[in-house]
Amino acid sequence: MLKKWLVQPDFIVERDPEKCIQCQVCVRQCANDVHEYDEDEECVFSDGSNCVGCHRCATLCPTGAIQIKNAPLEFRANSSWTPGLLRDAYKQAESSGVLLSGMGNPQPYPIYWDHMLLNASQVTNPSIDPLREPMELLTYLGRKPDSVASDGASGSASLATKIEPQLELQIPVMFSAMSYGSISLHASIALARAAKETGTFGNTGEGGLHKDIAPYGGNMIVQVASGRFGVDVDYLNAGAAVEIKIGQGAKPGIGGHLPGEKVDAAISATRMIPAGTDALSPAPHHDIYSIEDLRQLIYALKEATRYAKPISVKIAAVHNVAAIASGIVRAGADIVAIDGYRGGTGAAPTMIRNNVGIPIEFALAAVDSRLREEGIRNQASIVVAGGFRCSADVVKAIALGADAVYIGTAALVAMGCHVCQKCYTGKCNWGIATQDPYLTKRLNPDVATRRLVNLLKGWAHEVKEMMGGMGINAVESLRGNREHLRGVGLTDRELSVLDIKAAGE
Amino acid sequence: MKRIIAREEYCLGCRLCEIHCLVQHSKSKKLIKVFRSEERRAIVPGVQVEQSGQVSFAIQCRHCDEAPCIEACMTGAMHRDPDTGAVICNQDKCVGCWMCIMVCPVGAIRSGDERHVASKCDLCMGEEVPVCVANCPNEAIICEDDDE
Amino acid sequence: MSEAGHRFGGQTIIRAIANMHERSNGLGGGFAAYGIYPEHRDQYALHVMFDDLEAKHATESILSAQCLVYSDESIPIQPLDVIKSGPILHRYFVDVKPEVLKRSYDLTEEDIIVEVVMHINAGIEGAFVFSSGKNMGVFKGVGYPEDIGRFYRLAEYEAYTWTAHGRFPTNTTGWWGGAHPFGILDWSIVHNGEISSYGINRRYLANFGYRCTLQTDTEVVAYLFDLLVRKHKLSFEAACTAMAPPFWEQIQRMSEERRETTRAIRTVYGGALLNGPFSVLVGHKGGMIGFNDRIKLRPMVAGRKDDRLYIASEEGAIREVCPDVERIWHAEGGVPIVGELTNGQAAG
Amino acid sequence: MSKAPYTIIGNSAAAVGAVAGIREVDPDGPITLIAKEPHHTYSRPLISYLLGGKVDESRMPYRPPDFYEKNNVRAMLGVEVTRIDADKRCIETADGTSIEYDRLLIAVGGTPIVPLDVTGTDAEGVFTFTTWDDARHIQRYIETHEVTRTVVIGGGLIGLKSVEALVELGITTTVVELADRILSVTFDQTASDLARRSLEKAGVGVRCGTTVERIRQQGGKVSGVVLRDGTELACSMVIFAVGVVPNTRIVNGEAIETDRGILVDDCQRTSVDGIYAAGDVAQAADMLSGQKRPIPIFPNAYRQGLVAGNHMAGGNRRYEGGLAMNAVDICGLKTISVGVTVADDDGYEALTSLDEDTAVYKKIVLKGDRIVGAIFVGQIDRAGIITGLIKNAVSVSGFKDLLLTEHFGLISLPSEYRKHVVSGTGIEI
Repeated sequence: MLKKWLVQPDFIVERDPEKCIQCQVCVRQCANDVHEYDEDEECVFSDGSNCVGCHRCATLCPTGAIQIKNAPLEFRANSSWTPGLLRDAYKQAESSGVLLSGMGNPQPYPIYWDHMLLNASQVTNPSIDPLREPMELLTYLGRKPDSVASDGASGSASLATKIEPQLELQIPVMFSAMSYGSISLHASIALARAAKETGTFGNTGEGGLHKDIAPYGGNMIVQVASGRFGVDVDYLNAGAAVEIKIGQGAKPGIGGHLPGEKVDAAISATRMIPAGTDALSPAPHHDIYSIEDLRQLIYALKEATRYAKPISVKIAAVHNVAAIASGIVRAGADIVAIDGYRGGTGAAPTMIRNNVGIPIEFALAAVDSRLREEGIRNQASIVVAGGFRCSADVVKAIALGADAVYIGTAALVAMGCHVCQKCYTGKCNWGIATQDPYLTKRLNPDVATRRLVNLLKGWAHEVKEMMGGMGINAVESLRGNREHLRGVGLTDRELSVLDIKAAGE
Repeated sequence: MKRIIAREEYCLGCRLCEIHCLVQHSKSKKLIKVFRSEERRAIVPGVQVEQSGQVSFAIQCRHCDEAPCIEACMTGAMHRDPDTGAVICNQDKCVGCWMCIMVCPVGAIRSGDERHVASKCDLCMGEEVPVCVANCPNEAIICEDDDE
Repeated sequence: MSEAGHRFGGQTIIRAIANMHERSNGLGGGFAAYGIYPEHRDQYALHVMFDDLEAKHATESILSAQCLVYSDESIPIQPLDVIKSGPILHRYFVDVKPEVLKRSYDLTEEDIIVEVVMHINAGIEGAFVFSSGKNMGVFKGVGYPEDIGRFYRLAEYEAYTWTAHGRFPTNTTGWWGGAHPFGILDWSIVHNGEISSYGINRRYLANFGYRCTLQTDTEVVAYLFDLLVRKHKLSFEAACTAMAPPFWEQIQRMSEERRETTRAIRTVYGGALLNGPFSVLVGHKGGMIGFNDRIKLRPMVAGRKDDRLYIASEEGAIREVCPDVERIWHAEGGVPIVGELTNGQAAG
Repeated sequence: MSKAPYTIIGNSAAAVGAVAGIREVDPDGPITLIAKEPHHTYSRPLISYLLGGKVDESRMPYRPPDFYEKNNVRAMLGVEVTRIDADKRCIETADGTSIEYDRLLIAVGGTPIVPLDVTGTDAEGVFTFTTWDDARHIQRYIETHEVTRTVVIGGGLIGLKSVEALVELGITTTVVELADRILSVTFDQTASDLARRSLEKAGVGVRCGTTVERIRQQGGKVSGVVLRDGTELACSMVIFAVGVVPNTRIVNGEAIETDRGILVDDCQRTSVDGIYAAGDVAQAADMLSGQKRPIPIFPNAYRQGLVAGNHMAGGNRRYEGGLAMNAVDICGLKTISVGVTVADDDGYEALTSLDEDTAVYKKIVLKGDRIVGAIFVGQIDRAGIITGLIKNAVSVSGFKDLLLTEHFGLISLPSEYRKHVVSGTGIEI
């Protein structure tokens, strides 16, 4: 039997000898030992077989001498046995293990955002210039009553009606749950700071609340997941809201696993687990085997936080999502967070990531419509996650019925992530998905914070421009306003699930 | 005056600062050209990255308020620029006696092999910010102006 | 309107609206008049338009099932050659059957009337109830408003509140039912402009069982008033705050109590916010309210003389019928102009 | 008869340092500076480069031409001070004028030694080598007498720098050193062997462990020397470079306490009120031993001058003590030596590394966990870090074994010391 490793490299590294000055920046930056300096030859050599395509070397190369290319080695064309499947089979034949991947589902399923187009005003009502007129993105997340009792006389509603605690967002975009542990402390700090600076919220994920992030608690949603890592009453009260994580779009029905070698002193302290032990989040919450158990947990958390903080419940977008969401709202959740199958992760079994769940567009449309049919849409806010790439996606999601969106990958990309999907190796060359001190220091929180803030500000400007174009100057008039969406290239069935008209209608 | 501050907690050890410093102090200031030419050997970067294991940082002249190199310089080549307050070595005056190297506690002054004169950071006079600061990909070298 | 409740003939409003002829294109005109059926003041006056007798029969069977029909007649008209052949126009004076009321626990008499109207409008092909209030009536059709006024012989009616509208349709083609005012119970809505939040307003109302069948903004505004004022018991001011709220930064600058209440209204009624340019004239048995979108993208002028309150798109329309008007002012964005019967009802 | 609050005798490193020191405290109080030499302040160490033709006279000035007026200094150049009258607080010059002073700094430097037991030193072509004029005279003599062979007596710093200059001029030179090795004061055997090799490679003859007994003359001019061991070396010029002694002559017979030099405290004050001394003439404390001894090197001179001037004007600088150190380039061989370079008694420990082929030699001398001295030959970059460790008496116990490694640097130092340096605050020297 052939001993040789059957998997051929994904990439080749091309070095332009005309440009290379042998400065070895690439050598120093690659954690995968792709580049090597040969003292005798006084020359840098590259071996693409370890290259993950993260572009760290190419980005830092002062002369642009490096190009990373897909390995041209081609298999005989076969629509069934694609190169990816062949490689997976070879790998598995070597290792017998479960195939792992990072980030979100990369498969070529349709992206429905790209099949929805936005509206704009012409003649019959004026578009609004956000640079001249107020344009309001302020969003409140949380349970709202159906009506406010009015004392009639003064013409102002008396506060007989007590509005439950709300999260106030300056921009309807939040950072989705990314735990300290799955990403570096620098990355976590940058997210928290950026959230504070832009008036939105970050999310601890199941990583607990590190002492350096505690100061930003007012802009953090603290998560309670099946492992209960880092959870105590102080933790619950340190955040602005509490999120119960039931599922995650990248791996619905699957738990989490942070390998022991990543659990250093700081992480063990933050997660409240022994250093060096694997952090295993069970697939289910072992105190939630049905909806009424969820209700108990929701109210337990409300009690623990003196009813002062909204409780969110996050689920993966699965087939029956609308009914599940309705149950969650009726169980007392103030926010329902739905994570589509394109949502990212630090590590997931490839088969799960690529084959489980449904598109967030459908999940959102179904949930919003369902809650409205049941007349309980006011009782909870809908936050959607999973593959939001740009401000237009955000506008479309809000028009479809979302109160706000979570971005994960987009935020990481803002910090430098090149979506190489190797998060699970812990060798992130960009210092994001790693705990290796040599790599983590590559992410300067000051720089990362600035980049995140810039991204959100840029998106906010674009959202305002698009709203202005529709003649809308307050985000609540966009929310659920499907009149401003038209479908292109969609079947009648898809249109009816999304409950939008086709372009031209 | 301008002060360059190294933040070792963010230094990548990529040494881009050294490369750009070298280019900045070359005649052509063209990166590839400089590295291809012999000129390269004649230039001693004013910034140098020190690395040991996972710790690294870029260090260049501190432009000390009380600069021992100026006191030790017998030719007057090493002087404080009256406008910027930077400690500058006038290489036309320097005869390479190495007194400055002997007394610099930072080890920021170096003796060129090609040219027999002391080389050190000149804060990239004329530039908005020193090139090592401008080109640090991680802001591990920052420039602070401490005149209040 | 006359806040004192003095009723006056339809000639005045016809002259006023004729003055603004240029604002409409002949594809829709209409009027609402309050206090015109004193002899039927306790019955709901349903004005219905039928495409054919079949629809009429279907409608009457529903009516007789749910209501006591005291009397019915075809609405008197004056045929004009400028008014092209329209639907059968008929009116019924009805009341909800006591047993029906008993059968449907929590529903009020008005809820049932609304249900009946919704049922007919949504359920019966070719039948449309365009007026359903007590002691008031909506009169509308395809044509210029002044012609519609003569067609319905409004000079012969006397009301303490008159509203009128000339249409220039953009969303739906001009048809009789689509003309303004839009009426539900004693609400009558006259509206100019286009509401860019229509999509969400419609879905918001759906949460509370309102089915918008006309695709018109006017319908949405009418239902919102019905929901906020009749069902949620909000004051007109509060209702207008919900529909055209101040900006958050203005709210920030308010006194604490006002800030909290305004924030509460805006937070809770986000789906009721009417975005985009509009001017709305709402008629109801107690008076009338005029208000603008919050950034005042549409014109609205008001004037007063003695007990009379005038609200129009153009000052000229007011001066036409009241040359010596005492006070003239422009409505502020989002701030309602409220006219109320001083003693709550028509005089005499 | 004029009166100046500040009076300085001398015009070299210490004097210039003093001007700077005074100006730190007193921006414009008039200063009188009196110097025997007629030149604008110049750099004495440069004379060897001048002689060797590496620099021309235009590069001699140590400070810009406007230095005196910018600092409101009245410079009396070419004026010799003959006497100091401490009681009257005035000084007398050769031409009889007397100048009152309020504060006086004596910075007259040292005088070259010419051993008395050598005969024939009166011959033409015998020189010492400490001043600009010395350099000029030697230059002229070489030109006029077509000198091709010289003997330099003294293998110390000045000696070797003059040798280097003569080599530059293509003159065959032999250096004669009484001690068993050249640079015996600052170098250990290994270092001076490397230096010797470098000299010999340049064609210089080196004779150690012996000295000149007699200078032969022909027609009153140097024709050769006879060494103690009898060997004769033909030459037409002899340079005495056996060292300098503090020039205390000026205070002889005064109340001012002297030892080998004028004794001063850590404010550079002499035993007499109002009179200060700095530079090669002074005998100040040694940083390491604490003992007072003359350390006639440039940086110390400037520093002492700075302290003296500052204190004369009412400042409160203190002299932290001198540290013997030298940087010298011997025919292209870079060398630096600091502090104690020979671990003679067992209280010391020496770390060394030597590469014969590349002539790279490093030596660190420790006392306990502190560095007290070092030698660098061939590779000198970053030697100052060691100097800093000596001056700041930093314990090296934590990183002792890194001291000699190739990549030794700040990074090898304790992080608090490193941060102190790197963070930009600079460090007190």
